[in-house]
Amino acid sequence: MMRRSILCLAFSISAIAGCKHSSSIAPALKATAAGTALVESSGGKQIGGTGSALKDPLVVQVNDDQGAAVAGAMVEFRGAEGVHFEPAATLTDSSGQATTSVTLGTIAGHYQLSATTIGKTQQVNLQIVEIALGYQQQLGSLLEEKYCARCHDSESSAERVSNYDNLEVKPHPFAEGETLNKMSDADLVAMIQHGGPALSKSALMPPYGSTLTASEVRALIAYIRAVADPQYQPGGTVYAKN
Amino acid sequence: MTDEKQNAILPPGQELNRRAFFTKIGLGSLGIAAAGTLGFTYEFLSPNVLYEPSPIINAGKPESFAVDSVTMDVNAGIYLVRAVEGFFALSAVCTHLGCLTAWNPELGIIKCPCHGSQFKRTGEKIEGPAPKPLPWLKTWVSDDGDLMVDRSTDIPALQFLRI
Amino acid sequence: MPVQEYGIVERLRGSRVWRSVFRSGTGTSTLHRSLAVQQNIFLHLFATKVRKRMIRFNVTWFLGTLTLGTFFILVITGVLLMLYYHPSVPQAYADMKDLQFVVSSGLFLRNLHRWSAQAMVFLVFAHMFKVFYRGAYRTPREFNWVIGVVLLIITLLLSYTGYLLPWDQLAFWAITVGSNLSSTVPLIGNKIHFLLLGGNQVNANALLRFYVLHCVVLPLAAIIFIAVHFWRIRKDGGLYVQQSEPKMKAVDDAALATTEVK
Amino acid sequence: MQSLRKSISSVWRALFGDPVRAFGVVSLLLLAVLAIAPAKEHFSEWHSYQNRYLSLIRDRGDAVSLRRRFQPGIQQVWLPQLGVVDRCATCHEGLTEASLADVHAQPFRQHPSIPHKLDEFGCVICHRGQGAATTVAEAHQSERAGEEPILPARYIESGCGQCHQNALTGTPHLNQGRVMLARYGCVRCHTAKLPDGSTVVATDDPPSLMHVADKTTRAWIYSWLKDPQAYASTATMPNYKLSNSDASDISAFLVSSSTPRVGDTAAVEVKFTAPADPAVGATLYGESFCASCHAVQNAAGNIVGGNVGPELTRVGNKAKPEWMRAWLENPRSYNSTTLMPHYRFTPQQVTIMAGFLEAKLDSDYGTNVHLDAATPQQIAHGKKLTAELGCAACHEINGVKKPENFAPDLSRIGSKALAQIVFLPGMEHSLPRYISSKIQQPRAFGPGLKMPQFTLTTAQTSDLTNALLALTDRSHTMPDMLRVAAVRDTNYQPAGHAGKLMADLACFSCHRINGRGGDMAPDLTFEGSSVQRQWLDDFLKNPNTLRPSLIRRMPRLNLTDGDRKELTDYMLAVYQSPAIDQDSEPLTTNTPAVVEHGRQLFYSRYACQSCHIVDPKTDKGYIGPTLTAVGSRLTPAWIYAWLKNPQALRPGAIEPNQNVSDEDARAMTAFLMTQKGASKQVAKR
Amino acid sequence: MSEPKDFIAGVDSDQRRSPTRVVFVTRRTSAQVKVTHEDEVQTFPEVLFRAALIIELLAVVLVVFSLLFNAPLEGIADASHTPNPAKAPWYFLGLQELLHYFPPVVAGVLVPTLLILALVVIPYFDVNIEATGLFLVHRQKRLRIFYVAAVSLLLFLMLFHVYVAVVPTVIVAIAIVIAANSTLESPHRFRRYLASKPLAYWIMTWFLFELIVLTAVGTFFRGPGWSWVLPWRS
Repeated sequence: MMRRSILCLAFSISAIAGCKHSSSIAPALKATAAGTALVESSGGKQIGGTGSALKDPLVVQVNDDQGAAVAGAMVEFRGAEGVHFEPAATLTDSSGQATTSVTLGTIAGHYQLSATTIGKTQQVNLQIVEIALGYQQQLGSLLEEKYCARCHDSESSAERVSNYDNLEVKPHPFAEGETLNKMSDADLVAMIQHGGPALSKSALMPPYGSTLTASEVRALIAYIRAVADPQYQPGGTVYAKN
Repeated sequence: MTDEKQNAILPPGQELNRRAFFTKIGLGSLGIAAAGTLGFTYEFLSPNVLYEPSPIINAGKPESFAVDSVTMDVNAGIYLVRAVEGFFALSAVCTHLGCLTAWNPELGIIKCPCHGSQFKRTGEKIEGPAPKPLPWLKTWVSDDGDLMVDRSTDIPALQFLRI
Repeated sequence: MPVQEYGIVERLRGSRVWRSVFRSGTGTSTLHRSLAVQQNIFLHLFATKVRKRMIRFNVTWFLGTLTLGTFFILVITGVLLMLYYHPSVPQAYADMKDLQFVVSSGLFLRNLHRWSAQAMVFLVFAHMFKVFYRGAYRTPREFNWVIGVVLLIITLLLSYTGYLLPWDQLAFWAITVGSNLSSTVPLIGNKIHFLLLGGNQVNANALLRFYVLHCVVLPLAAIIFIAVHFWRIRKDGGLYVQQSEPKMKAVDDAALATTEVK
Repeated sequence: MQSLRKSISSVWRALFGDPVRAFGVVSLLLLAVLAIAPAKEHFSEWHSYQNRYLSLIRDRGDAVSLRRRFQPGIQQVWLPQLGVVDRCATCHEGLTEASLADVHAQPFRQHPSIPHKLDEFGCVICHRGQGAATTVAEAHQSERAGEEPILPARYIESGCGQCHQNALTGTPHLNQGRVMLARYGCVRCHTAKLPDGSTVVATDDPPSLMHVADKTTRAWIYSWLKDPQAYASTATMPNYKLSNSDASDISAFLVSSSTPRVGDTAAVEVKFTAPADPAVGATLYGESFCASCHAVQNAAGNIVGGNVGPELTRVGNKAKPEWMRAWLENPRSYNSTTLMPHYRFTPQQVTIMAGFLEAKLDSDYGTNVHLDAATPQQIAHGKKLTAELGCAACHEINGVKKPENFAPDLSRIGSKALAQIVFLPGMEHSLPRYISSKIQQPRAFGPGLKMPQFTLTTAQTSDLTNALLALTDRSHTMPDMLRVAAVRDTNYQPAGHAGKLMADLACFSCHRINGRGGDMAPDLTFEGSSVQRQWLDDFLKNPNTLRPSLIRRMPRLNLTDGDRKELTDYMLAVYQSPAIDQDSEPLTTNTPAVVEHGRQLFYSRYACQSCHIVDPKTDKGYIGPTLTAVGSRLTPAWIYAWLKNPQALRPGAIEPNQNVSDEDARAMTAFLMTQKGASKQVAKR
Repeated sequence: MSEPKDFIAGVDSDQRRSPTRVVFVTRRTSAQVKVTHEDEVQTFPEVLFRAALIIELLAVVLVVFSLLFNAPLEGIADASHTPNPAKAPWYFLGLQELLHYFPPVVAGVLVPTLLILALVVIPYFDVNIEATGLFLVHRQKRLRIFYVAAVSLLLFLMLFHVYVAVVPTVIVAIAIVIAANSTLESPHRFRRYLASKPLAYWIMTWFLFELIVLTAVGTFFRGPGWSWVLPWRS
């Protein structure tokens, strides 16, 4: 009984506290140098499923005053709510870069991660954002990749060439929060299901109402909302003006 | 009375009052405990969860029922009737003593095998000891387009579900 | 107010119906009190009077009474638990979970049953040793001692059969290990094992058999033997009272003798 | 001692000296403790969660509707067919409340939208844990025999995989994991039975080693055995962490056991010498679209190309020139089941290609390998090792039998009881952790273990773990009606000479026909209804690009006219869709007005130019196939049917179904049929 | 209580400790019996009241215990996986401990059967009905028998490596030796006490000690594979 209630207590505390990792620094790890600036090298703004490891590692670089890379500086990574780093603390390599692989927490949404290095004079922080997608949003992301990205994503990849440049009326990238956040869910549904003309927009946007199911459309919208930058705030929706 | 004195364990004199008091406390709290235990037992005996099929039945697609047909779901104990006016669901449990009635397609009536009650397919009693007509059950169409019946909710008769 | 209540109670007790049920009533006279014991089917197992020395705590430590108390608790909680128990695989285990998680006070009753069972086994042993060290097993109480041994075995069997009922790992393997012992009995061991489990391994049959043993056969046996045990206490001259000084036998014997000659 | 006895007896006297007082005291005490039991019930964990939920919703805007839908007491989902009792919603009260999606305080957040109804499916089928429990510790973290703790969120797709044996759009990790399970050779050593009684079939194509000495040298085998990924980073062969002498012995055995196959190399010998210009080889490599299947590491270090065939970055280090020639000449002479098509290269092309490939050398690779001539003891030891390590589970090897039940059965690995697992010290006691650790560091679990080291990323390991976790007892024992069966490849075999040709050309490596084959290229099941004879013939002769946005393309197979005719005839005759009647609609004879109407519709109403090109001067869309010559390519009936409903003809087509009216479809068909394509040149980007 | 000089009760030694309805009176006196009343109380309410009280007290203790400690419940029975260690209920752990040393037919059948038989025959087999101290008569002879018995028992236990059973045996043996070297006139109360104990007492005490030690060992000190563990180190 006693033990059980302690267990419950411990669990609820850990659940509430969200596993604040006591940054398990190997005792052998010791900084041999210190920089003054911390810049993101790659791996930020990634999108992954909740609780899954991000595809690319997070790489940050420690620089000195002159902007030259500093090797052997200690970088610690932190993140709220169940984010896991492997390793959570590391030394920069010869090119001044510290690399860690990130596993996102189990709640969908934006994750603020921070990298910290002890600078020469003070602690230097760097904020990085990653986005975790829930089930519905992941489904939306798959649909986006299949049906939408060829026009709405201006970047070409090895697997998919972008059609963006060829369109007379430029589609809005899904991350374009300034525009898309202003559109209500109902507008987006109308747009996806009935094509551009439904909102007096370009007919180049075809209707997907007979191709996608209603739940797929909802999933797409959930994805659009998840990746919006600036972040989408539900509730205060303003109907888009032409 | 004489025994009191004889009883060496009990000290004599004014202790008697205090003893009566303690006796009352003892018997009183035992009484309360007994009453509480009864309540306790009542709580214990009423299950908090039931292992019974859900009262809500998914009867499948409305299209699968022919117009002007009566379909009996034996497991659920209901009739699904598609009349010209629309759908309705009827409890198949006789209002007399709870026997499961049967649809007689030749005569177009519902008959109870136990005591001979007969009902129209709208649930109205034709004859027999049944005190009430068969109740109409709440029906609706789910998001997935399935016909749903809630066996636990009666509705007034002649409320057809139009699809 | 209390006076009035008292009056009601008194009137009730004086009523014909009450008196038809409780013949004697509980007056404060010796006669009434004797009748109260004599005329009650359960209490008539006891003598109407006992020696005063006997009821001192040190004499028995009330171990027998306590054992009976655990038995009462076990019967009550056991009957209640039976209402939520299906002796089938794997439902039995699911029922344990239900008792633990969804039945109001189910966990409490199960705890009470389980711990009372353990307490009963312990108390039976303690009672036995106490009786032995007091020398209370000697003539003319030999047979009551034997009944006590039978009750010890019944208690152990009750506890053991009950052990399987939750159908958890603890139960399953304890019973597997325990029942395999019986098959080591020369010649008839395998037959005993087979009959006990209703098969060659601990499975649904075994669970049902243990359930019947635990809930019907053994409790009935226990009740009968407990009744005999109590009856014999009276018939063997009441509780045995040890002399504080072994050398003062004559005095005591005389006293006892005269007490009993009636 | 004495004082203790005294104090005990004084306490005793105080309580029991007067039995009546004792009676009062004890009865009160009994009442008190008996009252605690129901009180304890009232302060149970789930009660407090429900109270917290009520106070959480009290201040919200939609408090009234939330309060109305709130159900007090224990909430239970009972699935008798699966033997599941699920009471999670007792504490997780807000699971179906959309407005609680942003609530971070668990257990009150809304469950993400999924295709299943929560009150029909419950939680534990996907999330595991103990549904019967109503306390957090028991429900989430029980580890008793047969009980499992909650699955970490990243393995949740394994729950879908218990019923859904087919690939779902919403489960990319599970799908990927299942592909890997078949592709990385897991099921060559392990058995993984599926609920429908079939077993997971390996889809990798480990080469036969019966004639390996023809193909490569002992030194290369040695280097490969030591570290396959050093040769090709995409190699799926795992690392067996062999010692130098073991690798040497195995390589010696493999070479010595190899029988010659490429005996007629002399016949392949031709007079042509490879042209000095490597660009010629590169062009041929490009035109043959080798990159659709084979990858090469480019200067930037990126792997470019398909993963059907082996990576060719260092193929010059591996393949002997004469073997390479013979292989290019006809791969089936060495390996009759290879996925590689039999290109009809001319001898000169073979020389150019072989020269080009043999030049793909890494001069640093294997330089420090110095192997002494093998002794018979070494060869014998190599043979023993080969048998012990289970090499023959994947590769055909002369003199070594394919082992049976070489590794533990994985059919129900997803339900392995924690009590049966031996965890490493310090390891988290959970099944996913055990499985993923086993995949990542199999040798850490014991010195004698044979499982090799695979080179998998964390994400890949996680996907594979997902696929394995889906192989549960429940998936095997649930009623069939609850299962969604997998779509399995049929064993369709085209008949006749055309069938032989199609096998030789390995069409099924990329195309799917009648439920069999790869998914890299279009499904050809109804190709006969779709295309015109002349176009098909031309296409086989010189496969030009239909979809500019695609990287992978149809290779030119250098077919003879006869072979082409054979194939064309066969496809037009056999691969017909019953839904398309070429004669029903007189679609070919149309007035110019109708054509013009079709053009209008095409450009304005349906805005097809956003994805398709009809007039290369004005149109730019290149998501769909170029339509400049569509009138010579497709049949009008097909175009019409396609416009009406693309997904009906090709499930999963990305062109949206625009609900085109019959009239509009007819007009656009008429318009499209006028696009005969003056030039066959395709607009290139 | 009362003066014993008035009569001599010729009660059979068998019945000395038990109340009897027969009084034997010597010829030297008249057949007059002076009745000495011992204090008696009514069963109702005195005994029943106390019984009710003590049962109530027991209920209180058990209820509190049940509120504080939950009954154990492991995972569902799984015939394919034996937990390690698989333990019987605690009251059988002494037997299970014995099973560790002796073949099943000995520890599982012979020992319990003999135990039950021994318990049953105790009242009938009590040769020393006087219940006088074991060594108060024939001291030398009995001591010799005791030594032989003790040494052979210890050897037997050692032979089967039942060292846990040796400890209580030795303790009881020491107590018996002390008893043998004490008389009812010994200065120490404890020695007087030991000296007065009959054979049955010693056998039962040995049994009790063994029971406690074996059960405790089986319950607390046995871990996976029935190997030694320390309960506080888990």
